[in-house]
Amino acid sequence: MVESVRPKRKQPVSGVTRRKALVGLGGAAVSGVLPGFVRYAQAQSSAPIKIGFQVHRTGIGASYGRWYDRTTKAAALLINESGGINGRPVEIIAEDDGTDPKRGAEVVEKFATQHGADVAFGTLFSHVVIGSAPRAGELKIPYFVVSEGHHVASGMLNRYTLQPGITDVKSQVQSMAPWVAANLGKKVTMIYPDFAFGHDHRDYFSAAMAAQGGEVIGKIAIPPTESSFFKYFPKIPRGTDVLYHVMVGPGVLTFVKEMGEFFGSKRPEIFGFIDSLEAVNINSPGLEFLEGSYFWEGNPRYAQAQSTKFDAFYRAKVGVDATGASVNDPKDISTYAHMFGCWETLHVIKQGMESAGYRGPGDRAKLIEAVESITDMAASQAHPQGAKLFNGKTHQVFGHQYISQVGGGKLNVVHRTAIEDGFYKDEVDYTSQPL
Amino acid sequence: MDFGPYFLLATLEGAVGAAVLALTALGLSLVFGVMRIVNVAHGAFFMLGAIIAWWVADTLGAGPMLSFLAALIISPLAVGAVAVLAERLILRRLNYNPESTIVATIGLLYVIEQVALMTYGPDARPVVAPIDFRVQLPWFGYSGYKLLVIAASIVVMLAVWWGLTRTRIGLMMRATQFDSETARAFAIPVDRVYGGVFAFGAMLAAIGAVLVVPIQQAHYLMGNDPLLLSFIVVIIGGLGSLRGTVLAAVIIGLSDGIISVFFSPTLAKIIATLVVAMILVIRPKGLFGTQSA
Amino acid sequence: MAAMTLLSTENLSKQFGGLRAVDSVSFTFLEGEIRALIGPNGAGKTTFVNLLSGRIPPTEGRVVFAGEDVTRLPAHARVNRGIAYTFQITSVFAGMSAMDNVKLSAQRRLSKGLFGPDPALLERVALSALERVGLAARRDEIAGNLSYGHQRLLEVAMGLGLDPKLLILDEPTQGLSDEEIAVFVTLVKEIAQNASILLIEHNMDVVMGLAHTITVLDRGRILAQGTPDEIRRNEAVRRAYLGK
Amino acid sequence: MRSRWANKATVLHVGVIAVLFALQFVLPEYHHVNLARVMVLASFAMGYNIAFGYTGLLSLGHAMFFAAGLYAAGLMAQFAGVSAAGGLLLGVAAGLALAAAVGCLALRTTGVSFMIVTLMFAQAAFLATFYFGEYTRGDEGFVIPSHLRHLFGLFLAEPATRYFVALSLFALCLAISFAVARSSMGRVLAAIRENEERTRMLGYNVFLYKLVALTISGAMSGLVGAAYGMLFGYVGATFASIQYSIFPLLWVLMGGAATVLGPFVGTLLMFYLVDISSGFTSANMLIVGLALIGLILFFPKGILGSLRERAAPWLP
Repeated sequence: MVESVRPKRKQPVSGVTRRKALVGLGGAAVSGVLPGFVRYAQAQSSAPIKIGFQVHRTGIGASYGRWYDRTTKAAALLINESGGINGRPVEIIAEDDGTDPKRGAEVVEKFATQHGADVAFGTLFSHVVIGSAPRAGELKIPYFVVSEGHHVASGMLNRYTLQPGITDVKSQVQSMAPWVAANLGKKVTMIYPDFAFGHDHRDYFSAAMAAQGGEVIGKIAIPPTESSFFKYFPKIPRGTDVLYHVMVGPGVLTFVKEMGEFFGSKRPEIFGFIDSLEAVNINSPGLEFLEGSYFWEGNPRYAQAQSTKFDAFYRAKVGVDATGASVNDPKDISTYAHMFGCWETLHVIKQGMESAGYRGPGDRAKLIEAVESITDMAASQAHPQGAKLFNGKTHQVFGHQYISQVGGGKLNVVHRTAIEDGFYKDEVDYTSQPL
Repeated sequence: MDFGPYFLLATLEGAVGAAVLALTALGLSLVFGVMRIVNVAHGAFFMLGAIIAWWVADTLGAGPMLSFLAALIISPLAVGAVAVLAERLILRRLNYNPESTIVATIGLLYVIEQVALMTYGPDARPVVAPIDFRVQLPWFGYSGYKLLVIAASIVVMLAVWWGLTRTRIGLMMRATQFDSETARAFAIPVDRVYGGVFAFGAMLAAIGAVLVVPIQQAHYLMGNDPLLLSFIVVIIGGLGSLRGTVLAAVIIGLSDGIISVFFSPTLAKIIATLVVAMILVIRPKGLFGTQSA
Repeated sequence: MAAMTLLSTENLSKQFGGLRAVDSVSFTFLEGEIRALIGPNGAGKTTFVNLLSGRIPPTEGRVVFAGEDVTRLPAHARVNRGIAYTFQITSVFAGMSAMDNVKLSAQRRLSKGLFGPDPALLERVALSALERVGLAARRDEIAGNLSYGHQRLLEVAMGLGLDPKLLILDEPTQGLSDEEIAVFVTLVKEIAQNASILLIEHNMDVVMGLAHTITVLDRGRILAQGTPDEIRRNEAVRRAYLGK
Repeated sequence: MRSRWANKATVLHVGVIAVLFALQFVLPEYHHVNLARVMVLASFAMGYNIAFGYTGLLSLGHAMFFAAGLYAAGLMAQFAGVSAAGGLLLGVAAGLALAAAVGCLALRTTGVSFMIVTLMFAQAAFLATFYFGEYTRGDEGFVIPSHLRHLFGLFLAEPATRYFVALSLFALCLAISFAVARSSMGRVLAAIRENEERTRMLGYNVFLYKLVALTISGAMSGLVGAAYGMLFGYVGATFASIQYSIFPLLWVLMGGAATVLGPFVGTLLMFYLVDISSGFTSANMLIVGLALIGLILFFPKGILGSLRERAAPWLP
């Protein structure tokens, strides 16, 4: 089925222009002197498929970066063990983006022009994605992001940027509203960071709640750089049934603890997004107050009775135990709700490359078209989080979401949304843009 | 919540912030005042204090009170040792040139942050508070530990004040601050005073960090905000005025809490920031400054 | 030809906290004069000239220069009107060449509107100022590397570069050797042909040799005023100052 | 002697521009774009150098001037369809206006107080990008539509065009720095840096000179901010953060404060230090940190500053 072409001799993918010849000359002249000037051979059919992996190793995203890294390596290993892509091994070229949009763009450039990577992939934080995407589009290198931001589907980016591995925030938030309204209460107060990400939560959840006959009665935006939250709690209006919280950054433990100190035993229902507690043990001192509260999870951290064999397989391969911690260190908690996106995205890249008959950077446009034509993804080893539906026009995938309740020191899934719960009207048709 | 209790709550929160800020800023103020250098790595010392506190508590595994007390002793000492090393190996060789010191301490900041990331990791980790006591007021509950932080900070500051005004070492420090050339002429070992001041400043930051870690968790990037706030406090208070530093910390801590009552949070931060800037515009030497910058 | 009043003060006072450093001084200074201002340490001499040059604002009183009330003018504007001040503690720009130091003093008045001065003209003017103080050969030396005496001369050259109507010299001979002082005295006499000079000086030989008139300050007030001979004979001055 | 120095310096700077022009034909694609970026960032550093290096105004708020240009160009593109030429002009205007306004207030202070006041204003500007998140999308930022990234019909995302525009910007800022350093005004600025009071007593309105220097510096920063947005297509709050106030200070100090080419040398060095070290280790900040400490120990006045002191006194 997979056609493997292995020409015997090197051949440049595109024609050699005068400039490129000069470039090569200059490159050769300096490559011996400067380590940064090493010229990489053009991709050829016998060589590995190079996947540039933009990773948050330093900066505020480092907790996520570590686990994105592990998941990606595990997925690449699995793909290579089972024959690679089009018979060629996958090589992951990882580089730190410092969780910074400027450096992120530079790293994408480096993948495209220095390493001769076939595709770029990886990063989580939206500002890094948005800072890098224009460069990916200009360099015409497919850029697969695992960010859960709405930036891809909103139409802000370009045809070369895709998010096939994780549902976007608009869809996530919208699919939570019916359950929250039906089970927790209709009057919601939202506490969110005064970031674009927080504003997305505010806007999409408010709209979705209104559609359910509910109402968001309090909107409390926490400024960036805040490290103490107690003084904001009095702004929570009386009559709040549900407190909806989404925080990003290391301040979350403080947030929860102070919430506990503020409310004591008389608390409203609490519903939160796990984002802030990724890589944090739910049994950490100070988090006792979360007992009985609810969380959105992209993928349930604790193995559930109803978990699939695919999930078990995925856990084993990445090295995560049934509590979501590293098998080597039970104190090392994964970012389980998000990192599956890396695993699944790599498998989508594989699927796309194989159906496009991808041979090298000259086939990047074909790869984009091949991925755009994907629709259904069945739950499988390649998609352990569950079945998904990819929208080729908006470049965004839609999947199931989970709601878990904290109980007995675990997160127990109480609801799984239908994929359709997260659908919304297309806001862009990237396929109409030129490749 | 009614206005009165809300105001009380904001004031309490402001006071806790001020207590920690005052300690950190006091450390910076000493370094700034005596050595006339901008130590960009001061926040990194703060962070280092917090993660060492976590490490001590985690390694000891004793009860919360014992672990906390051990951290309160070990962490400042360790941070002070790092500071002495930095002072000897780097700052002294730069002859405390103000501009070179900025670059060198930025470098130091990067090194400390990266080492923290590689050893401690990117996650935020909590230390259990030594006392678990919630004060239930008629309108809201409040952490007993936070009240303890305020008290502890006052005790440390009184001790520093006593040390500076009533001991020989304090006298040498003040003499050096006043005029290092003359101090040298009076056989004060200025080099050693500099080393001591730099270490002591770092230790004060570390004490502030140990106090804050049960409230805020240790994280490798946690030093940036204390650094900025400390700078602001030192300048607003007036360079060289310890009393001014402490008062400015109280003013800034409290106003941060109280302004948040009246405005939306981010707007409150913008306003508070501009107010501080305007204070300096109107009083360029700070509220209690005698020396010019 | 009757001498015109160049500078006068009325009840000029400066209060520092509880100290009245300058106390209701009314003072008249004629065009073409070399005036020495003397007095014991702490008499308020430097404070007084700082009030004249505008470095500090007065608590009370007025300063009139060339018929214009300059009391409210900032220092730099007074310099532009012709009051030049050379510092008691040498403060040439140590990192620049001697030439650049003098150019700095001259270029503002030679500039027209937004444009800088004509470089050739500026060069000429600066060089002639350096020549007058005898530093032309050291034009390219970095000022900070010059000897102390030369730095003082450079200060004077900068004063000349300003082409002032009134040149205030604050203890110009302090720290100079006898030969250097002799050179200096000649120089001041020469300068006085084009500008009026107000001299604060401790060295009585210099004062007596140069000044047409001497004003004696004591505790912020004018104690006496007169020719060198009159001052030398003045009992009050002897008590307060010379007789120590 | 002077004029020979002047010629030597002119030849050097024209030569640098010529070499940078020639390099675009031989550089590998990756370094081609890197150099374009470095030239743009170095232009920002040169703008900073006017205030800090030449006038001695240690500002910790230049990110706000850069961001003013970036957002002026970006927001007007996003909401009013203004393309690159207009964007660049708006960038200059925004940087200039903000610097003049901030200068009027902040220049009442000196030394560390000035540092803190500029820091606070910049922090307020940074927070403002969040407060007006409805338009700016806060931290996330937004992409400038590519059809607006055209300058006189040239598409700025085209590598050769980008390089050329970056080089032009660089040459312009270099020329401004060179002119300021050489001008009689530059002499006054240097005098202010050395001894403010003495300069005042030579009849200069020190406040006004500082304001003009800061305004030029701010206008340059604004121009570069707008150019950065137009060349690389992204506008975000990161560029208004304290980090981007510290970077130009660091670049200038590394290369040599009050040297015309120092900002470029510092920016180039820091860029490749980060780039090369992060290619082989994730501990890149450790290497950068140690390199900074090492460099400043051996070159306390920055690379060109120390060179000027030791070997080449003619360097402007």
